[in-house]
Amino acid sequence: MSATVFGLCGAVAAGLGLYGVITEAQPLRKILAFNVFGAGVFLIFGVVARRGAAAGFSGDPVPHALVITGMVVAFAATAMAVALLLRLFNASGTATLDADTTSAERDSTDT
Amino acid sequence: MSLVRDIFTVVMVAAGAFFFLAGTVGLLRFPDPLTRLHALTKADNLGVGLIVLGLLPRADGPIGALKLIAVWMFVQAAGATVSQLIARAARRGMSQP
Amino acid sequence: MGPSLLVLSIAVPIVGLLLAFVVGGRQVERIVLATMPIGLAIAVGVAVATRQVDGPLVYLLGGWEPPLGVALRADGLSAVMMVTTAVVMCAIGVFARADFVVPEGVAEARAPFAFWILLLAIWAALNTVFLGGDLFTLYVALELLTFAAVPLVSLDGRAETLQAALRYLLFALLGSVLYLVGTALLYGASGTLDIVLLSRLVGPQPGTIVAAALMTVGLLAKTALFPLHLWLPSAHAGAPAPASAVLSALVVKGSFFIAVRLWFDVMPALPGPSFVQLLAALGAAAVLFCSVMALRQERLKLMIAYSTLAQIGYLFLMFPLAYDAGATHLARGEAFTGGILQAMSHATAKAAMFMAAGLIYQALGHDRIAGLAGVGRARPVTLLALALSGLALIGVPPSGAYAAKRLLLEAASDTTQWWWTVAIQAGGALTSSYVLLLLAHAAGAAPEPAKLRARVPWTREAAVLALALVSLLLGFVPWSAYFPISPQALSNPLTFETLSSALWPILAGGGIAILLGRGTIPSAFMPGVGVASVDRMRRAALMPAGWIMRIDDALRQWPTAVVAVLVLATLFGIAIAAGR
Amino acid sequence: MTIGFALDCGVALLVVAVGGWTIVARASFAAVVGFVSFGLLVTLAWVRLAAVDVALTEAAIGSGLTGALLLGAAARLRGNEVAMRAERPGPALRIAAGLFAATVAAALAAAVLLLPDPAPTLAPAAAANAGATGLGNPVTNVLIAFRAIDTMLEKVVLVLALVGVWSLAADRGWGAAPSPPCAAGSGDKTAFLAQLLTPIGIVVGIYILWEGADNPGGAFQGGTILAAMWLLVMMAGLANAPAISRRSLRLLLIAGPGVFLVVGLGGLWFGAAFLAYPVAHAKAVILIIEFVMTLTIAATLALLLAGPPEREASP
Amino acid sequence: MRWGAEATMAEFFLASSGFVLAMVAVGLIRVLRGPANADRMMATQLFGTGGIAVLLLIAAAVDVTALVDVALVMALLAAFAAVAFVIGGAGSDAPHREAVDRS
Repeated sequence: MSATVFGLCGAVAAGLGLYGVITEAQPLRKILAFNVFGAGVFLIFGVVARRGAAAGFSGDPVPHALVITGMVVAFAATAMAVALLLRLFNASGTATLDADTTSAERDSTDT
Repeated sequence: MSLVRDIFTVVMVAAGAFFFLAGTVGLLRFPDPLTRLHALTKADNLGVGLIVLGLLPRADGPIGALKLIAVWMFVQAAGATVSQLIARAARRGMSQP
Repeated sequence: MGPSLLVLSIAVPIVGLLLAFVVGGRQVERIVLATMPIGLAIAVGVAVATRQVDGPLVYLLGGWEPPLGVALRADGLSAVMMVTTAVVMCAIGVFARADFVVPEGVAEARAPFAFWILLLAIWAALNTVFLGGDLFTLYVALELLTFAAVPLVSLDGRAETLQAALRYLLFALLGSVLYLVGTALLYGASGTLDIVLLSRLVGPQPGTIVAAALMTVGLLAKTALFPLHLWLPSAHAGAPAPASAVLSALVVKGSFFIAVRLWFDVMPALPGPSFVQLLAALGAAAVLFCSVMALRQERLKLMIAYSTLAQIGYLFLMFPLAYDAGATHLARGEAFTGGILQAMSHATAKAAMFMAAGLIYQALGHDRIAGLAGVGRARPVTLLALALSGLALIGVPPSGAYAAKRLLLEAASDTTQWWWTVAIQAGGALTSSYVLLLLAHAAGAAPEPAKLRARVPWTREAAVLALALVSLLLGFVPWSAYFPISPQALSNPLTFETLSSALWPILAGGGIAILLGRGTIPSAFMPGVGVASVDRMRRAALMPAGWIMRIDDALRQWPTAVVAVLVLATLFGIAIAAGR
Repeated sequence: MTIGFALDCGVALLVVAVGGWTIVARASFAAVVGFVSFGLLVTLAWVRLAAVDVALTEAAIGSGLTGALLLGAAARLRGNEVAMRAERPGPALRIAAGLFAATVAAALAAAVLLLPDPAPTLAPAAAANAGATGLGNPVTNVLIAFRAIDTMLEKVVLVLALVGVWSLAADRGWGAAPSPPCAAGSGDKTAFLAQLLTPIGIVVGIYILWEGADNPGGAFQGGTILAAMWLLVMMAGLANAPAISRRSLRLLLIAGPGVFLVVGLGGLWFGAAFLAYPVAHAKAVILIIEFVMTLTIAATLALLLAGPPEREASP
Repeated sequence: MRWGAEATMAEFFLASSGFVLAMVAVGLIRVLRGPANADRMMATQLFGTGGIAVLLLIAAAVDVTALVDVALVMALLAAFAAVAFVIGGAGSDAPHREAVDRS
């Protein structure tokens, strides 16, 4: 019962994150939105685990382990994205994803 | 014995919760960041302190009690230092909207 | 011995990369190059071993049985993909030595250090993808692949490659998270993520359908199937040549492979006819749009990158052809074999092509297609390699692409889906068009001899040529040993009939190239008659091409692309549900 | 359990509200601060889901390190913000985005509601096989034994992420030390905090690692705490980041996956299986792996946050 | 009888944790809205105290001592995140910003 509440919460958080991934203009905000999305997905794992409580365990340990692995990977991805973003910002003065590559090339030859 | 212990716990936890209420009221009512910070840190730190105190008799042996005290000390140390940092940042005028 | 090879195929590249990381300096390259032949031997060993046993080779990691533990499994499919990967890796390794040297006077340099380590990491990740028997292990492998691939894009540190890398990383992450949701739901429904166990448990429950739709779209985003391709052209075109080769040839195949596993092994009975048609429709759209885009590119590397997109589309044509309408499930048969062969031959041909492009860039100092004239005289072997890889890509017998096409066409006529016959033939013609356009420019005589920038060690050209030849000769391999097809299905690729039938798409491609190709075609290649009428037709043909370019531009905007991801997820869900 | 259920609903609502706020907030800085709070709320959600191991991880990583990483980035990117506001997609696209994001959320919610009952679970299998490792924490068992391959690959992912971050260095900066933001001028308060927190933090980190054998905790959570402490020391200006060309550092960074591989290949060599532990000494071997992994994780995470090498190499 | 008292205590702890959580939530809304960034920073402070109180109370309610460890980690890393904030906002990243201003 209460596990399901968090499942719904996870689904909504995932939806919110997805919305942010699309509409945020700043890459940093996109990265943030990804993390919200990811947190929602992990919560769905959490519900699956909680519902599988058995054998004296308060939850199925396998999804818990998967989530922990997933969190590490998500952190590594965030770190790499942030590093790329900062480097891009230092190199070009702006940090955007949607300038056309050809125009970006033109810019870099101009300066 | 356990009744006395439980009453002590209830009183302390309730008092702690009250300080959280006070802190939040202060946060809502005070006019500028510095006073808000003041209200928040004082009240909340007291709140945690009282709750820890209330939970101590129920702690799981000496190690459990030690952990609880450690949590409280962390909150104290970190809270005091962090709020000083925040206050300085506020004074420096990092207040873009 | 056989099963242990599965573990070693993953462990050896990892040991190599960790060693290289610690030792550093000039030893990085040596350690990686020393690992490569071992990896190749292991892959060949796995391929031999899979033929000797009935069913897949299985290795239980730590001795734990699924569902609690994780198994590695190698079937014919994994084996051939492993060997392909190993061959391409070795060629790239030989080729890249000259690009990534540590300059004199420093102990260690950034680009070589990163490149060699990431190259081995890609290998380890791909082997895990090919062997992993558990959907979550495949997720970790996919992430490993992404983390190794993204930094390769921005090795030169220019702003636009950094941007391309960031876009690639974020879009790939979106794909991974969508895939991850699917695994959560599948675990919730079945209590296991093991492929074999799962295949017995999945049914058309709502949760499974949602999971399938989200996982599929996530994998397609990572594979860059049109219209989810925003990240690929800039990423693949901006990377250094050996990196482009590995990205285009191998990395996108990783997520494609998992999609194949998912649909053919985990849930073959789940897709309905509408889902498979939808998937192939996306593929056909990719072939059309991205081939036209390839024709309209100014730069060689961008043309090749768009060609990759078109070829990725081609891979997805196998789904409706492999769909057994009677039994309502996807079956491993001729069409399946054709699709995998196509993936392998594209891997080899495209790696060769990107590396040839790298040699050309090095020779001329630019890669503008219009300025390629004269490169043939200056670098005949490079041009030969480019031509051979182009022919292999087109599917001239006896190339792997030819065999693939033959199998796919046969399946299309067997299942009476004439429209996919048209799509396959059109795909061949479109491929020929940009390859011919490219070769016409490169083979043209220059007004003055091209100025060469640098000498090229012969090993580089040899590596490219060898890879192109591998792709061109793939049709001779007895594939029936690894795939469930009859030995006769691919007999004798070099008859007069097959050769002449291969000619038609090339001729059609020539016509398309003349109509749509960017810039003026060297006049020697124009038919002498009716230049004016060709001009008029060209103007008419360029209008839809302009539309295609504009659509492509719009689709390569981030918000549009991500909305497209969600639209496709919804469509997939509906199509799967409707198919029940 | 009605009070508990109400509490759950409250936590869930707050998670959604704060998560939504981080998406819609105008200022990036505010959004990032909101994200840190979001992480702490998600930690509470994990606590309510009785997943203490995950809660520890989320507290350490989700709000702690990720928060620090994003806060630092937001500060550096402040100049970017105004320029980017104009690039927000138009209303039509936003509506489409909202619509389809809502569709996906609804599909996920439906899938969650329709999960089978009784739920399939591997908990009994995990309990039945727990004896093979001698550890009492089932999650650690899964991570280190049953699904050890995932954990090993994940450690390789961390190394690769670090190679990726380093690859963003300038060519002449290669081999130098990264320069994380450092409180050079901002006084001794940070230094004081670092001096106070670090030793206790290290004790807590090791304690969490130690607990992980039989209780919630483990290498990853302990390593994260150690990483945070190291960063704190670096940020307070008490110690410099190490040069990335240092052999000892490199060794530390691969020790975790390295030991894992050595043990794994040892299992292969001595007949059992790759990543099978010697039956008699399973617990000892696992504890050694965990300890080494903790150190590697701490170093890797700290350096991931510290960014690419920047300073000129010191002679 | 003793069991009944324990159950009542558990409910009391849960209720108080809910109350503190509500206080934290209200405070959170206040500080996140700003206007100053210093206000927003107080969010970490708020969770550094309130969130930990909630956790300790839940730990007491469900009698899982390991949750105290979570509180410990949370306190430690909340402090760390706040330091990162202050240093990131006011520390030595100045050269980066100057470079941006020039361009």
